[in-house]
Amino acid sequence: MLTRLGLTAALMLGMATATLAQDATPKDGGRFVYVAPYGSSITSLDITATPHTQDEIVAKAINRSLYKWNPESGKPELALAESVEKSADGKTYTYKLRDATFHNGDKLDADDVIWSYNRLADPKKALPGAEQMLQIAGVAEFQAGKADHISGLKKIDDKTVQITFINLAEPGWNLMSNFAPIYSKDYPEDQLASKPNGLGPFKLANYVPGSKVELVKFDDYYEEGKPHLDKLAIMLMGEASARDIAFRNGEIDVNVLGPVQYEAYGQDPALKDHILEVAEVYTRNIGFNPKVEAFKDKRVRQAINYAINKDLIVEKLLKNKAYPAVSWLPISSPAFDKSAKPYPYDPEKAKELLKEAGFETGLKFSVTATSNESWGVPIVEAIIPMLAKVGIKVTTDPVESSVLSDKILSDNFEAFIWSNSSGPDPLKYLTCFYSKTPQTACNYVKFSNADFDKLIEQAGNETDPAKQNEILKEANNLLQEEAPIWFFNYNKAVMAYQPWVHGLKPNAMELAIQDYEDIWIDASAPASRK
Amino acid sequence: MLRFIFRRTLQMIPTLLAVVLIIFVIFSVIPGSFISSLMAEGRNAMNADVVAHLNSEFGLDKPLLVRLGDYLWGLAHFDLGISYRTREPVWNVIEPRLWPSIKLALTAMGFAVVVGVPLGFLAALKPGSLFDTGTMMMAVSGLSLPEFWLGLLLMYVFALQLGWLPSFGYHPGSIKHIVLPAIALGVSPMALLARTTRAGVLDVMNADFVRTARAKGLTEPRLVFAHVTRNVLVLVLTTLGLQFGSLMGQAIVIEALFSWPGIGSLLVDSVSTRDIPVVQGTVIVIVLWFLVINMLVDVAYAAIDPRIKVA
Amino acid sequence: MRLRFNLVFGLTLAVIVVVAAICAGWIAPYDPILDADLMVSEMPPSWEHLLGTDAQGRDVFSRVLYGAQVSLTVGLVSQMINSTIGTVLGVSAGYFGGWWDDLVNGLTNVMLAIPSLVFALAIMAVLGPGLPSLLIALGLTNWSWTCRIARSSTLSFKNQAFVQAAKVAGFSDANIMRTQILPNILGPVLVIATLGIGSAVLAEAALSFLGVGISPPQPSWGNMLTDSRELIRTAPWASVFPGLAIFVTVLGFNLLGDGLRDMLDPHMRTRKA
Amino acid sequence: MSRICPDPVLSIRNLRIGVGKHNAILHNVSFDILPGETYGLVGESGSGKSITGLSVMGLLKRPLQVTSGEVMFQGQDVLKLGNRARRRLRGDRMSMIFQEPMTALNPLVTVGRQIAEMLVVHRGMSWPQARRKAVEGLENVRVPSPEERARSYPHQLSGGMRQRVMIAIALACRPDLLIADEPTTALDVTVQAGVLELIAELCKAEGTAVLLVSHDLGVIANMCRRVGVMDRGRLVEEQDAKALFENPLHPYTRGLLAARPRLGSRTLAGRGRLTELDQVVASEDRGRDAPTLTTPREACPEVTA
Repeated sequence: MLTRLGLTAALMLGMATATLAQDATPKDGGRFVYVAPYGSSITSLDITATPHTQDEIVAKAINRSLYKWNPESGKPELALAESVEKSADGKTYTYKLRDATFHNGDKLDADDVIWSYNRLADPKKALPGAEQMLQIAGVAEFQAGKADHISGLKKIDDKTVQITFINLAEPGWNLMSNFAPIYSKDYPEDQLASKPNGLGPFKLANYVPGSKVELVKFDDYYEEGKPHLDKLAIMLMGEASARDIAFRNGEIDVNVLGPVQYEAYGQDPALKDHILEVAEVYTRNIGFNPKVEAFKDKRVRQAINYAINKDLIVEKLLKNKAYPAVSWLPISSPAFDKSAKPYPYDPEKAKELLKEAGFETGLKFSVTATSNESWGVPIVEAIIPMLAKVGIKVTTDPVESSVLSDKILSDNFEAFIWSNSSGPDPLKYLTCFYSKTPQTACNYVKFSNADFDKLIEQAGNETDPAKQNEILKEANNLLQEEAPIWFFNYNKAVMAYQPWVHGLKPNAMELAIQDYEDIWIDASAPASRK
Repeated sequence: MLRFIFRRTLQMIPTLLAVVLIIFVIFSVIPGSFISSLMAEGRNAMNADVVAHLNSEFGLDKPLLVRLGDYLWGLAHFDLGISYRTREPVWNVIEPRLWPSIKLALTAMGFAVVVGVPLGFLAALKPGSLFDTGTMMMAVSGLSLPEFWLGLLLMYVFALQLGWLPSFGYHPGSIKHIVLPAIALGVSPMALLARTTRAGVLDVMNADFVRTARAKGLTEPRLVFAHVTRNVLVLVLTTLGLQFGSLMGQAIVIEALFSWPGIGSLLVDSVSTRDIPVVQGTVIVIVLWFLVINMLVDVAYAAIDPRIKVA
Repeated sequence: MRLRFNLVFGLTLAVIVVVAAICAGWIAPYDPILDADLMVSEMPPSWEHLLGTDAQGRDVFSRVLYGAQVSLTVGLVSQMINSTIGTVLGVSAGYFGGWWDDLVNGLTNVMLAIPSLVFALAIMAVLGPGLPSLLIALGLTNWSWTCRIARSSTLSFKNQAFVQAAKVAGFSDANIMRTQILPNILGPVLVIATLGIGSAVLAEAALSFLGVGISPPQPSWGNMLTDSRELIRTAPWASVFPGLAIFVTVLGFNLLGDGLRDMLDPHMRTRKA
Repeated sequence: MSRICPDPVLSIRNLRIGVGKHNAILHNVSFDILPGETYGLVGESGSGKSITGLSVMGLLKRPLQVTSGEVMFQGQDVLKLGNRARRRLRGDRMSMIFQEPMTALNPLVTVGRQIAEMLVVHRGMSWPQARRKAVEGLENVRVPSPEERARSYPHQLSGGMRQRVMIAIALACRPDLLIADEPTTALDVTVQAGVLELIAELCKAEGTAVLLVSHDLGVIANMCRRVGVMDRGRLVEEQDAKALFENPLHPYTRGLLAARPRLGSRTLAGRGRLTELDQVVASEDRGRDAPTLTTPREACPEVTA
């Protein structure tokens, strides 16, 4: 679905991919020092217990799921299964499992898959990964307490498992999730958080909570010849300025960059050749709560979109580490309409619209925002003077990130600025604006438009992907016209890496999630990496 | 002495109880919840069933007073509860952070004492001299810098420009890694100690018994070591205890900056993810640290100063 | 010499900062929030922008001036709250003694045991970022020293002749505390408060770093410093000047506090012959 | 008529002390003390008598300093000595007792050790040896159960006991000169006599000269052979004690004596406190400059052969 990774993105990758291609034969051995940049700790080594990307960065090294995301092809592909057969009705899949070994020496079998999925869906455990199970037949009954196991999971033999789904959608999208890994059914559950036992390429050597996770190569990893690295260290470093110094000092091998560093690294001859960037599937936006009288008027919402010079903000504040948004779906989405034009910066038009709507003066609202530099208070700071010029007074309502979602889900806001997933599956993420999607799910602005609803329903019933995409494009454009939100930008994720690092992939889902088994370091690495 | 320690330990209990109560009340009215923090990344909304399950798992559906009662009951059995975030016993979450925190506090305090006390001493021996004025201006300056700013500056100079030291991280056996955070954390107590020591030495040097010692014809070093040092120590000990005691709590900024896996960064993490049992646990640990250190200071007092009676 | 130097130099710095804060509206060439032009972001110091511009294209000079208002408000008001709480509790505890004294003493020990930054962090988390919350957070968490000093001074004055005389003369307790005891402890309380202003300004910066300080776009030195810390390489002026402002202010109030203490201390050491 | 006149143990000539180089607060003070003699220096507080004592010891504190003059101790000018030589004299050949026994002892060190320290420093004794001597010293100053007291800390002793300890310290090395600066002022009336007697007795036994600094004429009258009277930094009169009381020459001295209750009584009970006399003295003499004694009177007693 993600075949067109986005032309721009692909072009920008040119430099990075060229470097990657140069040394085609990976060298084995060495130590790679990676960073997990989204905080100073991880929640748990048991990824099923947490929903955080920060934890996923570590889990990706330790665990494997039935499918995996291929960042290069932009599709889910089989990971723990050698082959799969789809039934005639397209709802039942029979997986032939690989010969794979858990870190404790257990062999993967069909019971492990069934046990893992039952555990994930178990309502008593309230695991975040339960979301990924909803497509499996029988989960609803299991969760409602009407069944003691998921009926859609069937063991054929030790190495064969059959899964029945409730719809025709490609199951890989859900089952590739790193939050839905396969665990060993014989391994004690209470050990998962401290001594994880996965099928991944690296096993845990040393975990210093709040500091780092050190892993070593797992010799019995199922992919032949992988991983290349002997050791993998993941440093938990939330503070960007400290990360910058550590990277420049050669203490860490990669750095996930914010706008300021993106610009600085791009101008630094020593660093600019080793930067990997990708258009991620996050859309940054300001959502308008129709609770506010003015926001019920489409013209007001449009006026705000006209009045903000988002190109300038993207250029100056985000240092071009973002793509100005056109509508909801990101550039890398298959339903992205390349011919669509974003709202131009046109304060006069904005004033006109506001006048028509009767809000020439006196419109005031506050934006609930976290302190995030790319989708938080700093952005609101930049739009305050811009909107002031068309007579709108904006204030900030600063909150901590844990309070933001609370306020939004409890409808306790006038406007918010957030960064939301908008891909890769376009239908799923456009459905967020379907009128029947509750605010607590993801229709945060309580958008309700009959035409839009019709398009979504139509797309849901369409089996031909090409036709489906056309319908979704239309819906996406309608959304832009209705402007329930201010479309700000799609994130450009950027990672700088040391020259001796190879095998990093432009993962549009989340750049910080890397296939560690493919990473290797060359002979130019310093002694501390050997 | 043992009875003294025992009595002081008993005296800690009401203080600790009051702390628990205050923290419990504060965090029962805090906006946001552990569950909302799970959704902070804006990716997956949780369905209502899951939320309800989590609420009942953590006992959040019970009334406040019942929760407080449960908590105190647990505390009486040395049970700090279960972390919302990791679903492990809180103690298991805190325990690995304890030693790094203590190590950082010890090193920072060591630095503060080793540098601050002699500086204050030397400054006081020649009051009004250039050295004195210079040292004291530096001490006041040390107290006037935002910690994270100082930390960044140290990182920038000693790690990046000079390449002498690593800029971040925790390695159990490594001395190099602790230097920068310890200095960044130690500068402010160092400055305070230098000032207190200076004032103390000036006080003591002007004391009548020092004049007596001079009249006895003692050499200056002998006078300083035999008669001034211990008396100054008595004066400095209070500052030392208070600084050392609050260091674990004051370290939160430095720990966050240097990716130091201590109690402070755990506290910040837990507050921002609303992992209330861990917040309570860490605050209890931080307060206990303060109380124990200050008890030790009192014990040290009793050992140094015969005027203080123990029993 | 030191005594005078501290007092004079500290007072000078403090006065400069206070005047800058009061006159910000007249001196500042730009509006600290609305005069933002992304076209001129991160410009180095020039005649147009004396201290350069920040990432938002706002005038750093103007923001430092307006930031002085916020930072000083934080420092002064929070210390006023602290001093008031500390003095009232300390004097009444010392004066009345008994269970009230025990209670205040216990409370003081509790406050002393929780590091103020931890306490402030907790309060900020509850109240949310912003100036009023910050005033409360810093104003409620730092009175234990004032309270202790006020209490011990009151204890020492309580039995002195002039207090006893006032008692015999039939003055009310409140009256005695206000007219006889309070004037005698104002000195040390003032010293602690002055030194506390510096700590409060620093605490504001620390809380900003932890993400719970004053919320932008309102400029405070703490949030200016925090928000531009990554610019240290590309636009150092955006963080150096607020950093310097913090440094100078805290230094000023610390020296002033030192000077005051030396002046008020009855055991004035430097001049004793 | 011949004179058997020993060389003075202390001979002060034209001593000037100033705050810094100027602002003199002691003007041209000169007097002699003979071996074994007790010389009284009297005057109200601020008259410069304590400073004189301290300057002999070399314990003046900046900004006070000797600006000119000589302090001849056993024939050598101590002002010309280096710091080391001067320090060696202190405690050994000359020692001092201060007014406040409460604060003059180190609160953290046992009194035995504080006495023993003198012997370790000046006599090079080992600590155990010195400690035994210290017990003896305590016995000499009539401290009951000296063994036990030697292990006590100052706060465990009464004021009188502490001053006895101070005396033991001061006399531990059998000095030639003892400067006693208001040794009994801070003590209870009941113990003052005992302490003074002790000083007199021990010094007599050892032949130690005493410079007794006091504002208390009763104390001076009781203890001293000769008395110098100081007023505002000047030595205004010097006489034999008896003569002074009977025939004060200087108007200031007359003022002092006039204000003294029960003049002529030699009992200690009738001391006159100069602090109460300030106004009396002031009204009488403060207006004009009194004549100053710049050359000392002959210290030797006239003896008919």
